[in-house]
Amino acid sequence: MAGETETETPYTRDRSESSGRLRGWLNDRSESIVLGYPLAMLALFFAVPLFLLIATSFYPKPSGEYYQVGFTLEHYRRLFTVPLYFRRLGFTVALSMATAFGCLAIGYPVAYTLARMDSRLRRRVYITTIVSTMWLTYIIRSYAWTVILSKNGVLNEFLLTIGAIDTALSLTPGIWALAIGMTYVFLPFAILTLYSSINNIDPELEEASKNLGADRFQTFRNVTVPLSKNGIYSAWMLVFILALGAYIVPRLLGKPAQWTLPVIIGNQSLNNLNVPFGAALSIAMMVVVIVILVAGYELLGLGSEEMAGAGGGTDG
Amino acid sequence: MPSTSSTDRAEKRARTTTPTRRRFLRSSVAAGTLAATGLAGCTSRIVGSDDQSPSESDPLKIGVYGGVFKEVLDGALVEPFTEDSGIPAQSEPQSIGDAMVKLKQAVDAGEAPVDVVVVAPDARIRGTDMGTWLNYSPDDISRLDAVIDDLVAKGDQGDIVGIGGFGWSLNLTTNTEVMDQPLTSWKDLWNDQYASQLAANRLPGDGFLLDIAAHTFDEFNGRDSLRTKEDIRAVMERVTEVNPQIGLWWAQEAEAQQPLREGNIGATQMYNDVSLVMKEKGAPVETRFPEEGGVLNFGSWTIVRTTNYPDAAKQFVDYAIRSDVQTQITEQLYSVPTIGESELNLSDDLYQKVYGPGPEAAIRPYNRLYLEKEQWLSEQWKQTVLS
Amino acid sequence: MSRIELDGLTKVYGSDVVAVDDIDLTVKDGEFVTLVGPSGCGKTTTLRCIAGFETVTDGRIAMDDREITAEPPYRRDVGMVFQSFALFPHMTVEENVAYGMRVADRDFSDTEVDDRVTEMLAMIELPGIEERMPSQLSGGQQQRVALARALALNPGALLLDEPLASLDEKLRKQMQAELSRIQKDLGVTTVFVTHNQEEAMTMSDRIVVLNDGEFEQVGSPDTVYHEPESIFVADFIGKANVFRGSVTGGEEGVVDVDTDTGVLKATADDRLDAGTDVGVVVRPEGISLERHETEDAIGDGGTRANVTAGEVNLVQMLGGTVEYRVYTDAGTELIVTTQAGEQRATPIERGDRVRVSFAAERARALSIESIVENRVVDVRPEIEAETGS
Amino acid sequence: MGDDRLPDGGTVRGSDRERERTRGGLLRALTGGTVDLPGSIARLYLGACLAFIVAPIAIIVAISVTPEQFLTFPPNGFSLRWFDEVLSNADWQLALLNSLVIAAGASVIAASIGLSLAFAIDRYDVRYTSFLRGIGVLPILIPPVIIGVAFMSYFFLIGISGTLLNLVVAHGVFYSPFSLVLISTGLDEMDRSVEEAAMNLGATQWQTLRTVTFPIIRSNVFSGVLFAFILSLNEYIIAFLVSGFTVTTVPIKIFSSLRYSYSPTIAAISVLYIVLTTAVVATVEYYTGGIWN
Repeated sequence: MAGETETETPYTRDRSESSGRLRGWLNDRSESIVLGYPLAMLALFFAVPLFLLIATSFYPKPSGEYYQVGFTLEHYRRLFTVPLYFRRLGFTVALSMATAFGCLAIGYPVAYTLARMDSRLRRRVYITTIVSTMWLTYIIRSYAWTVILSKNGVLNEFLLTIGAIDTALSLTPGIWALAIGMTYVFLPFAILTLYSSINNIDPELEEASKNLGADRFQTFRNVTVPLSKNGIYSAWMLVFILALGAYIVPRLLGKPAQWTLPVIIGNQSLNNLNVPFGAALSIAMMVVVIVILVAGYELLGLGSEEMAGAGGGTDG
Repeated sequence: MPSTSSTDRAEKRARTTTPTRRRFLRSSVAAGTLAATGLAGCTSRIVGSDDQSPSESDPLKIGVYGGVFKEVLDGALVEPFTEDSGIPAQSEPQSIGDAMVKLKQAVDAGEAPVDVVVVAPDARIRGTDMGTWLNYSPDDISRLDAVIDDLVAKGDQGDIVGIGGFGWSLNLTTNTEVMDQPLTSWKDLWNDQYASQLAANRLPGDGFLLDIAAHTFDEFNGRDSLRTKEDIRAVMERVTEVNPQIGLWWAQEAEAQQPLREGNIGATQMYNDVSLVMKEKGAPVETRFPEEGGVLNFGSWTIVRTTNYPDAAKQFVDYAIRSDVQTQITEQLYSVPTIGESELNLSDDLYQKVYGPGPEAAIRPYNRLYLEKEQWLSEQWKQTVLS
Repeated sequence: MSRIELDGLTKVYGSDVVAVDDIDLTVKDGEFVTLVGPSGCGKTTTLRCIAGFETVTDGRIAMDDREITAEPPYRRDVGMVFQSFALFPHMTVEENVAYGMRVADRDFSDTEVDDRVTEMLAMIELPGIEERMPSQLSGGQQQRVALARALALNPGALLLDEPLASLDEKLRKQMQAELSRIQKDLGVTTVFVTHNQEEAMTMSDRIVVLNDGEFEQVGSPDTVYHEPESIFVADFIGKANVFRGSVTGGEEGVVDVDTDTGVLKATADDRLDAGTDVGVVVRPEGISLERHETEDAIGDGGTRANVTAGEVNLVQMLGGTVEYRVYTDAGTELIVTTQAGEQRATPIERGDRVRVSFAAERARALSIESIVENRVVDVRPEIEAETGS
Repeated sequence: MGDDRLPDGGTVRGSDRERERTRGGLLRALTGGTVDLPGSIARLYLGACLAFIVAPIAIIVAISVTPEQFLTFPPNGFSLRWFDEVLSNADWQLALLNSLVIAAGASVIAASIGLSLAFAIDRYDVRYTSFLRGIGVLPILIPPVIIGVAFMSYFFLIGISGTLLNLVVAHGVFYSPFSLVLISTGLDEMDRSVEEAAMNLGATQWQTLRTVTFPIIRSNVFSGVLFAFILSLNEYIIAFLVSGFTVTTVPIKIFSSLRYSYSPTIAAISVLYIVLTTAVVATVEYYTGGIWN
């Protein structure tokens, strides 16, 4: 057999250095390009603006005027001394977390079912539907929910008809409308993220688990969920972050007491032209969020896995 | 013309604040970005070019509200202006209230994304303080005399900062399918029989609830009750009492219009012009000038300091106060005209609709208050009224 | 085919984790060499260094006379079969096998590619599965396709990274044979990594036993099995009974070792001084069992120097052999295997008293310094699991 | 199974899974491969979730055909005038075109940053991995309002303002963390030995990336592109701030008209978007043989 393969058609590799010059060049420099390009983009179009932002948060802002270059700790002092802002920050974080958990609770079963769906056509229809909701502007989606939740809305009419309530509930604007609206607009992000992740899990693993005597819930908890841990964290994090930045939905579906920090930041920056204070608020928010994300990362043990993975393929 | 010299200086300053360093940065970064994205945007206008006239490719840009507003202004003002003067002009729809940051930054950078913009009084005052607007001589506006006196905003030396373009009255508008009777008094906002049924603007400087309370209740003394923080606090205390009635705090008109139309709220503070348009389009709403007077404010045409076309811009402002233009805008938008009644050709009915009891009966808000004490006010407001 | 030379190969992870410590090895042209050792011994790292997936910390790697130490993986002429098979899940079998030809700098015509794929699938005896996706294949099929893929371009050497580890027992046996056949047919130089000593024994020309990044022993399967140079090797390759003790004396390559079981005579390669701690290693098949019906004298001298008594705990039929577990009176457990065909008058059964003996030639005394814990008998758990089922 | 059965540390992540795959295969054969997942409660829950997703769409479709000048539900008739308005009005067309061009450009930038950074973090023996990851995720942690102001100041400083390019870059950088996170997740979850297999078979790094890695993490990459695209399309505040006054996108146009109520054109645009999405997703699925499979 060996002789046969070596006679006429030599199925061997050509080891000569004939590769295209550009390709060779790219390969030689791939590391610096792959790392250099994103870093350059981020440095140029993010680090510098961020630095400006940080600097701005120390600029004085006289009443009625625009900010001036200078140095003051006034904005940070205000941030820490007026309880309003930290209260709002707390509310924003809590709302965003709740939204993220809500999206996981609703999104996981949906994503799971999609990933385990036998019919390709049905899966495509469902996914397309879910994706298409993302294309609706936040304004119109918020409006759709006011149609459903308002006093003369669809939900109230339904509840009144079946006699579940006597008088119409006033749901919007309000905390429930806000929670529902936030969950709604960010749910597709969770579903798609989770779907990609669950799809990578071999269904046979679950069957193996069941075969070993685990019931459906145990399988789910012990096999499926741990294996999609990365996906769960990613989905949670994406929704959490998106929810933190939400501006339109809280404005349209929440009461003033439920407006999130970005609404206040927007108000400070756009209406009061107090960009430095807006910047200070943003930086405070950023710090809190980073702490939460890092804590979550560590808590889920993703950090330690990362450490192990960093060694690459060692067997030592 | 001694009064124009300061203007000229300002213009010159604006045009020469483009040091080479920035040029360098500009070109290198732009080149890098272009290379990185492979996408070419339209080039920005670079200040420093010779003063020339607006062209088809670079028309005079007019910043206005969008939607119906822009449609009407295009038909009644911008297009006729171009026809009349031969100067190409184009309206740019903007959320003007939010745009001051942008304008300020642009002007500081020596650029003029728009040349003329219509702004509410608070923004006009703010822009004046920040040096956003072009100050120019009253002699440049031929029809100045027609404008109601206090609607011409002037600088320290008598030069012009802004000229009233049209006004709006903040009234009470009621969904008559929900409520038997339209609300007719600001006091109704304090009436607890309307628990959660009403709506109001959430921004102190847009809803003017402080002005309204100070003019409505006998214990206060109009604008004089809004001079000191202590007095303001007392008024605010009173304003806080509207909270049980307010089921919806809105920031932009449209946010209140839908719930009002659908009866999710019974009545709201609402602009007279917007309400009349709503009614005309079939919404079951009635608007009333409250007994105590609607809150009357005017939008001013202001010229952006860094404009390349100050002359064309002034011509445009002059055109905007022509009586036929004012009449048309009033007819179509139900806004309040800014030139004297004698100059206009309004039907009695229309006059009645837009003026109600007349400008003298209106509450003229203390606009400056909302700027001078804005931080304190916004914090107090969020902590008391909106809590 | 090619010769592989490792010269002082060293791989250090981070600053102080030494995975491979200064090893020298020459794999001859067409030779089948197996690297065997426990997890973390450095065998996979060695293989990955040869494939180019790890940057070598020190030393050099050469194929024939060409140094490839710094070559990227894609310029090395080695085919590799991965533990997970690493079939491209988004490609058909044909695309998988043809991949090397498709990405090669030189152009293969479609006919050439088709022919080669057909040829390779014939070689692995899975003709006609070109259009299947990897997910539609069984583990054994995937394994063979991975092999076909690795060999499609006639590499100078074949690297096998525990390719059989994920197969079930029966399939594994089958694939061992298959792999050996193909390797011999093609005469391809092969480096095989496994932690399964049995695989190493059955398939290799030479075995390299690694421990902690260093070579413990290199030699033919027979040498390594019968003449282990360390307790570790004895322990790792095959089953072994180990009696701990210390040397009390001896002569002519035979030493006396004082153990819990008494003084045992064992062969020793090196001169072991009196007092040295040693382990006496006896393979299970080196021990004889006799039913111990009477309490007659233990030890009849001569070759049967090493005798003790105990009770049979377990009897297992393992196809051709029978395995006994004997709990000796001295308190240790021994494994003893005998040929199944070795008929006795009355079979030895569980609970029987037996006499256990082995010749000094079958016992090797090895210095114990490398053994830390007192594992008297090490039964590889996997073997237990496999044979027990 | 004892410790010895664990994969040699040197083998790739996922090898465990691969091993399980074989076992599972046998088990699957034994059990007849039935998937008995959603019980009736699960099915009910799922139905409720889908209703939750679909209900608002139904409402929007309904209100898009209202003959009235306001958003009205239920609609008092049927009219396509608002579709006509969107499709025939040059301003809307321009806004729509701008939005799509910006979203396309931004998603390309976001994906390219996310992809290359995810690879750099994952692939190379880069120190400071978590630092890089942190840097990569940072942009999205700043509230849009304020990053918008920062971008605006910066663009004025470097002298590019009021162009589509501003928005493309701003959105591209701002939404790049989504690509990064999604692609990193994909890389974490994929069996890395296939890449080594490809290189072992003679593929250069670039070929490996193109023919093996990318196809495998395609749904992650595509999700990242899609997220950036959609978020950019919907984004108001950054766009508003960096657009100068001259570039109008759909959200800017909607916001600028808020004084005179929500026009049903918004609903019409939304429905057009839905149609467009369906078409795009269907086409992409058709030509790629399934993004989400």
